[in-house]
Amino acid sequence: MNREVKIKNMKLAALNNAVYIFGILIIAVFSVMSPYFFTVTNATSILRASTLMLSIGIGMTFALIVGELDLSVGANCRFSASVCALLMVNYKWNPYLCMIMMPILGGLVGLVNGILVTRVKLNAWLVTLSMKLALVGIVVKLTNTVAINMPQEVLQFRNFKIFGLSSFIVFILVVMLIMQFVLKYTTFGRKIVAVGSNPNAASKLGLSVKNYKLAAFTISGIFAGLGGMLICINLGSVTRELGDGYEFTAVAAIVLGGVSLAGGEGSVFPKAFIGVLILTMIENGLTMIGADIYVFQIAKALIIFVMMYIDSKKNKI
Amino acid sequence: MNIKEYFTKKEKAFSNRKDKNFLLTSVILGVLFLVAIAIAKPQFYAFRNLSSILIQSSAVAIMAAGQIYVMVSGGIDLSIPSVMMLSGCIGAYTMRETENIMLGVLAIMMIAILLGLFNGFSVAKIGINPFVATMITMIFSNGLSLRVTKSTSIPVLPKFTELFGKYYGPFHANIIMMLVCLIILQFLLTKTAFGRSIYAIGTNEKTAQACGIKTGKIKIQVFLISGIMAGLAAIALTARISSSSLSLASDGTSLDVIAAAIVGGASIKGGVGTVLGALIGAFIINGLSNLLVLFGIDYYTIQIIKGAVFIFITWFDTIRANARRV
Amino acid sequence: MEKRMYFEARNLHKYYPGVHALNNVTIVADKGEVLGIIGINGAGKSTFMNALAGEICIDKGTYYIDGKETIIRNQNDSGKCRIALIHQEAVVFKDMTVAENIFIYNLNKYTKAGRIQYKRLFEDASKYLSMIGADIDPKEIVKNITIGEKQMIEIARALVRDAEIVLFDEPTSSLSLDEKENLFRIIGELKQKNKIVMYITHFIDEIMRICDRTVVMRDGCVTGEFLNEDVTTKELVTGIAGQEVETIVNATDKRDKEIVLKVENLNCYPVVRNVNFAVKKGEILGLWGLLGSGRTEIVRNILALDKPDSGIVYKRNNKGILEKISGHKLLEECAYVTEDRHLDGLFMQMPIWKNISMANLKKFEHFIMDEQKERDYALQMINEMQIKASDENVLVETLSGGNQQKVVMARSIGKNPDIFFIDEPTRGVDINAKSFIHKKIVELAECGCAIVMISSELEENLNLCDRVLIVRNGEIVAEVAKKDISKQKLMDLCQGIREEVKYE
Amino acid sequence: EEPKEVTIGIAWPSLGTQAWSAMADYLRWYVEDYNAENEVQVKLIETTAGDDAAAQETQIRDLLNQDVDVVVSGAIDTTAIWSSITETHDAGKKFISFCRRLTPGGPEADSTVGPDTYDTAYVSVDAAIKKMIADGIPAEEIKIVRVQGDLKDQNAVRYGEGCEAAVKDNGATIVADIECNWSVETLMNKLAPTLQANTDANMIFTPNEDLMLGVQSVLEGKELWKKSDEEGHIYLAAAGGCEIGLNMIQEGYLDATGYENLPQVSTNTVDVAVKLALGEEADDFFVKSEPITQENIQPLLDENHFWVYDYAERTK
Ligand SMILES: Nc1ncnc2c1ncn2[C@@H]1O[C@H](COP(=O)(O)OP(=O)(O)OP(=O)(O)O)[C@@H](O)[C@H]1O
Ligand SMILES: Nc1ncnc2c1ncn2[C@@H]1O[C@H](COP(=O)(O)OP(=O)(O)OP(=O)(O)O)[C@@H](O)[C@H]1O
Ligand SMILES: [Mg+2]
Ligand SMILES: [Mg+2]
Repeated sequence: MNREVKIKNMKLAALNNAVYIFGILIIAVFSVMSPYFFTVTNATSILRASTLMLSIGIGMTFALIVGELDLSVGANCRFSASVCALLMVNYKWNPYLCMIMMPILGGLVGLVNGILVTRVKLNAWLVTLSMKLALVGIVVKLTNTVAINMPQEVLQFRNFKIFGLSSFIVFILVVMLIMQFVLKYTTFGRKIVAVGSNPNAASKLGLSVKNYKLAAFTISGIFAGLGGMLICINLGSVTRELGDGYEFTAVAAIVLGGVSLAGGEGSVFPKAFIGVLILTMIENGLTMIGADIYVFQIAKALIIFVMMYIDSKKNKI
Repeated sequence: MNIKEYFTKKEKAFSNRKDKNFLLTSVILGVLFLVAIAIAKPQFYAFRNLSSILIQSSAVAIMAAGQIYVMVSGGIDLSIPSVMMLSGCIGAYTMRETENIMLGVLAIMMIAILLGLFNGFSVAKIGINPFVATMITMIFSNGLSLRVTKSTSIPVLPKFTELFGKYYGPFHANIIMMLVCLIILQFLLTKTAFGRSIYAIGTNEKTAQACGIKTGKIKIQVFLISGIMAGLAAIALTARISSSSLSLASDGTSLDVIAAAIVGGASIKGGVGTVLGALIGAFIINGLSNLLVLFGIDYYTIQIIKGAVFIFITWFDTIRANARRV
Repeated sequence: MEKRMYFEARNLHKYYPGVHALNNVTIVADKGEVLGIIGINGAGKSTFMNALAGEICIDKGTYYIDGKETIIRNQNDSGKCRIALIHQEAVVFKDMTVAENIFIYNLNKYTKAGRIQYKRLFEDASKYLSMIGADIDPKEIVKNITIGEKQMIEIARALVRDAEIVLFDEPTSSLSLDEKENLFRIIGELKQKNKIVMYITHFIDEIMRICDRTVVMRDGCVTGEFLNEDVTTKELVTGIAGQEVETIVNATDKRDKEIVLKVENLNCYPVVRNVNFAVKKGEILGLWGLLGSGRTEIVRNILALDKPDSGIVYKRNNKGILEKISGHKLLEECAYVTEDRHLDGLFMQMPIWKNISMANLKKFEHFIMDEQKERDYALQMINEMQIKASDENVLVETLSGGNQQKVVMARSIGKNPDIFFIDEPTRGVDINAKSFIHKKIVELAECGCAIVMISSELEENLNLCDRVLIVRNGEIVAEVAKKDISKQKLMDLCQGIREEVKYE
Repeated sequence: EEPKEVTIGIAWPSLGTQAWSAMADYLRWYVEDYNAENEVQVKLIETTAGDDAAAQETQIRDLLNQDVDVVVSGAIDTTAIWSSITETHDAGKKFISFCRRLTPGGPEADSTVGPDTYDTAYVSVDAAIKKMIADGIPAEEIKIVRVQGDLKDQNAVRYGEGCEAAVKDNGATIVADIECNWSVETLMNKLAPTLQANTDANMIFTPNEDLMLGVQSVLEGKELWKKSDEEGHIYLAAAGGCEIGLNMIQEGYLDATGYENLPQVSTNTVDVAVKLALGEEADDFFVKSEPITQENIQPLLDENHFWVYDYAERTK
């Protein structure tokens, strides 16, 4: 009988680490299929490709942990980046100031979302969906959909390297660790987890559920704006389609990594990070082996499905 | 502050008065709004215009009805528009190859049902979160439609259009299809044990299970229904625009389907919502766009206004809920 | 002027739609006193405590603490008055560690340079936990601990806050015997330390044992107050129930009846091990064991609510032959009362009538749902069960704890099943209703229904069961026939003091 | 004689890109000028469908309800539009297909006006390949990474086809395809691995110039962002002729782009519409594209050939 218990525990342990196992599997498969996959250059380019989604994912993790969903992040990213870029390019504001303003503006949008959800007590999906509509509308009106090119001050961050990585990649990785610290080691972070874990209990104990939710929305907005900033550096311009559909991809990525949609459970590092990384790797690997563009999405869907299938097994044991 | 005064005020606070007042205000506001339109833009009420709004709402309303089922059961189906697109494309493809309408319709419904079942199994049997499960289906269907159509558009047979995309008397076939679907679905949801079970699952799945309700089976059925609705919407749409292509479902469509359901009173958390609400939601969305176009407002401004109006409507809904709750 | 007590709540009023939940309630208590509060379901006991804890705000009335008029409008006010409430359902955060749960208010104090010092936190948590005699690892995630342990967290939380007034809302309803003893010891210590303890319960013996004074409530009013020295159990019962309460005993003898349900080799490691038993027609079979012994899991595995690793279940079919049956099918045909009404017992956001008909939808479906019939049936049950609600449209979430339990029972009884699984049938139910529920159970058995009952109340097992199976660590270790059932025997067996009598 | 009035109803697919909003603006400006100079007065009614074919179908019906003389539509789905054409004709009105060649086999538009995206891509890629051959790279060693805009978008698909035709005609090869949904981030994320896997690729084609920004970012990361005359230059061809592309050509990075004279599309549309409304015959009208390269750009700049600068000036 003890043997059965042991086997069961082993299975559970394996399934609890399914993401990592799956990640290694993906690396192995793609490495076999393409000699260029398992190289330092490619690792760098995967990291670089994941920066925007990582930033949005960090913010989204806070929203999910507190038990809400922010569907405006993609539009918010485009909005904050566009507005600040306009100020920078057309109105000649200080580029550094404008860069810093991007996350701030994003945070403001998040704050509005949060106020509508917590104070006016509206459904978060609808609020953030409406916000998405409105923000895209505003951006199109403001920019006339012309791409805005960044000045040299912004671009220099791309060429400035730390440990062989562009500075903005290092920056987001450091920010990621800081946010994980906030979540794990500060009173604020723990109370966010508490609110998401059991909002009823939180309000019974006198934690201000509203305020922590508001904070989570604001953080989610800030990181959407930060994503805009990173893409400005990475890309050197703000173009149309920026952030389009990123809300869903980001949710998929971090849920893949193990952040719970029900709230309370999750971490920025490693969970959200791993999720984003795996999704980026799938895309990178498929591109590298030259997957037919017509089957690209089908393959992606199947890979995610297999992964969620394995993941679901752990709840059944 | 005098504590006693503070509390005596509250003593009188409870009653249903607020609810009644609220209903009255919203009805008056609504009527005023409609009258204002009648004065400013009488064209809005032209029969052709109203019928055109109805036609445009029909596909969204049909899909939103499916979405309502999923949402009442506590899930979400992001894949409805993509399934609609895929089944439409495969249907048109079949029709082109076989020259047979029945086979085409069959293909559409088969694909829609298959994908609905797939969603259902992923959620109910495998236990994948509905958000992610349907997203997988969404990506998959988008990819497969691309593969099938090779990004061209495929015309459907003229007879198909005649059957499902023409006027019967003053009513467009789409409108008739929408009304039939909605009546049946509304009936199923509110008047039968099956419908009651769906509400039960959305309110508390574990309790429903302990009550002996077959939650797994019902969830599969719910996703099946949303799949079928996607298929029916595909028939309505492909017949109306007489072809199938990747442009059947735009980003806007998926938002509209979810927004119609929520504006109509459903909640992501499950347990509330009616098919009728979805219909009204679809009308509001399309009627609003139509009205704003009549005023000559451009597309992107309409998007901004739309966002604001959605928020306003749910806000009204919240006030009502609060009024009920004292 | 007479000497003021340390704590006074005078003339409290609280209105809910259709209910005057607190009607001119005056309750006072002095330091070093354990005050019992007792009364039928829906009397307003929890409302009173929630008001003190600041979770709800009363509509009228005044509090005096230490002679000073005080306002309590929210949890902060309440915290400042050093009032702590131990809830009926433990209020904890399932994704966080035990230590974090205990110090959730005081995390700041453990923060140095913005960083929580977990080491110090865990050390202090162990200190408090050992103070109340709870053996819990402070690093454990709360998801993984038992209900009793969760309650310990709440008590520790009250200690951390150094509360002067400690409120307990039906704390023993999900505690094991040891845990109960431990709780009484803690209450004794609190009393020693000159704190005020207020204690809600439906168990008269607990009141008699630990309280100094008892307040009886009914329909929002205080209807009586006794000094425990001067009162007998019987007087108290009549005071609460308004009449004498009969003790229901299952007297009929139903041996040699046919087997209707048979479980073979049920395993779900590690909580259920090799379970074999059979239930006969018209029999009330008790499952008795310590808390966490796996009784609930056995039933859940039989009904396939959890996935068993192995095991076969047989049920008697129409032709009278035992036939293999799947858990899902069985669940449809039988009735099941779960132990945790919040988790899986009720549809909180639905009205009473929908809750009551939910297990039984087919019965009310004649092509369409017959809503009138459903409502009529619900009203009938509301009357019979004395559910305190103005009508059948009341949302279940606004009912008091005991009344919610009655709704759960009403639903299952209405299904009129052949086989009935009941997990803690009378948890949180007042003495009147308890007697009624017992009567119903016996009636069902007399009608030929096979009943599998899990109850942590000894009396219930003694009075109702035809046979008791003893569960220890997920295994059935002994079987006690009706004639052998005694308090001592059950106690000893479940703790493994007596020798095991293997069931064959 | 009374001045006549012509009502043109326009069903835009969406105005979410610079090209489309520019065409819309030029059309409106031209109508103003036109009304000032001519007796016939043109009135515009516009709708936008947000890339939703079904919405477009309803909007065209709405336009007909408002009694327009001519329907101008940039079809979202070039087959779905058939039913709208039939309906337009049934109502006795005229139909102009704007910027889209319709799928053959159904009812035909009375006129089609637009740039030819196939041609745009063709001339650009052709110019770039010719330059490579002139630089001494044999045709069979020319390996091209082709970026596809959005495979759901007919015009985008035709860019791809134009590119392919030019490649074939010159004897070069396409080694990899990237679909990016017009999203620069997606392009970036896919281009890096593609280049890694195809180290011999020496030319990249993007169907618009915004996407070149993503190419720039990726190439800079690999230290391959070189001017044409530098060692290790990867040849680049684009389509559009907007500011970004023109700048890149002047700086010497971009080798060729196909210039689309969009204002001409707009002005011709109005002319054709008026003709049709007055009962005259009108032919199809395609604005031919021309290749812009580092050699020929300067004189064109001098003679103010490019509309983007004019447009920027007017929308300031
Ligand atoms: N939020 C609410 N809305 C409406 N009515 C409520 C609400 N909360 C409690 N009530 C009503 O107030 C009355 C008192 O409830 P309370 O919970 O205090 O009873 P109780 O004495 O604790 O009963 P029990 O022994 O069953 O726990 C009940 O009739 C209940 O239905
Ligand atoms: N999902 C689970 N995974 C692992 N262990 C579990 C799980 N659920 C319960 N347990 C453990 O299994 C044991 C049996 O719990 P169970 O609730 O069945 O006890 P019980 O005898 O029914 O007690 P109660 O009186 O609380 O109902 C406990 O130790 C519990 O902690
Ligand atoms: Mg209570
Ligand atoms: Mg139990």
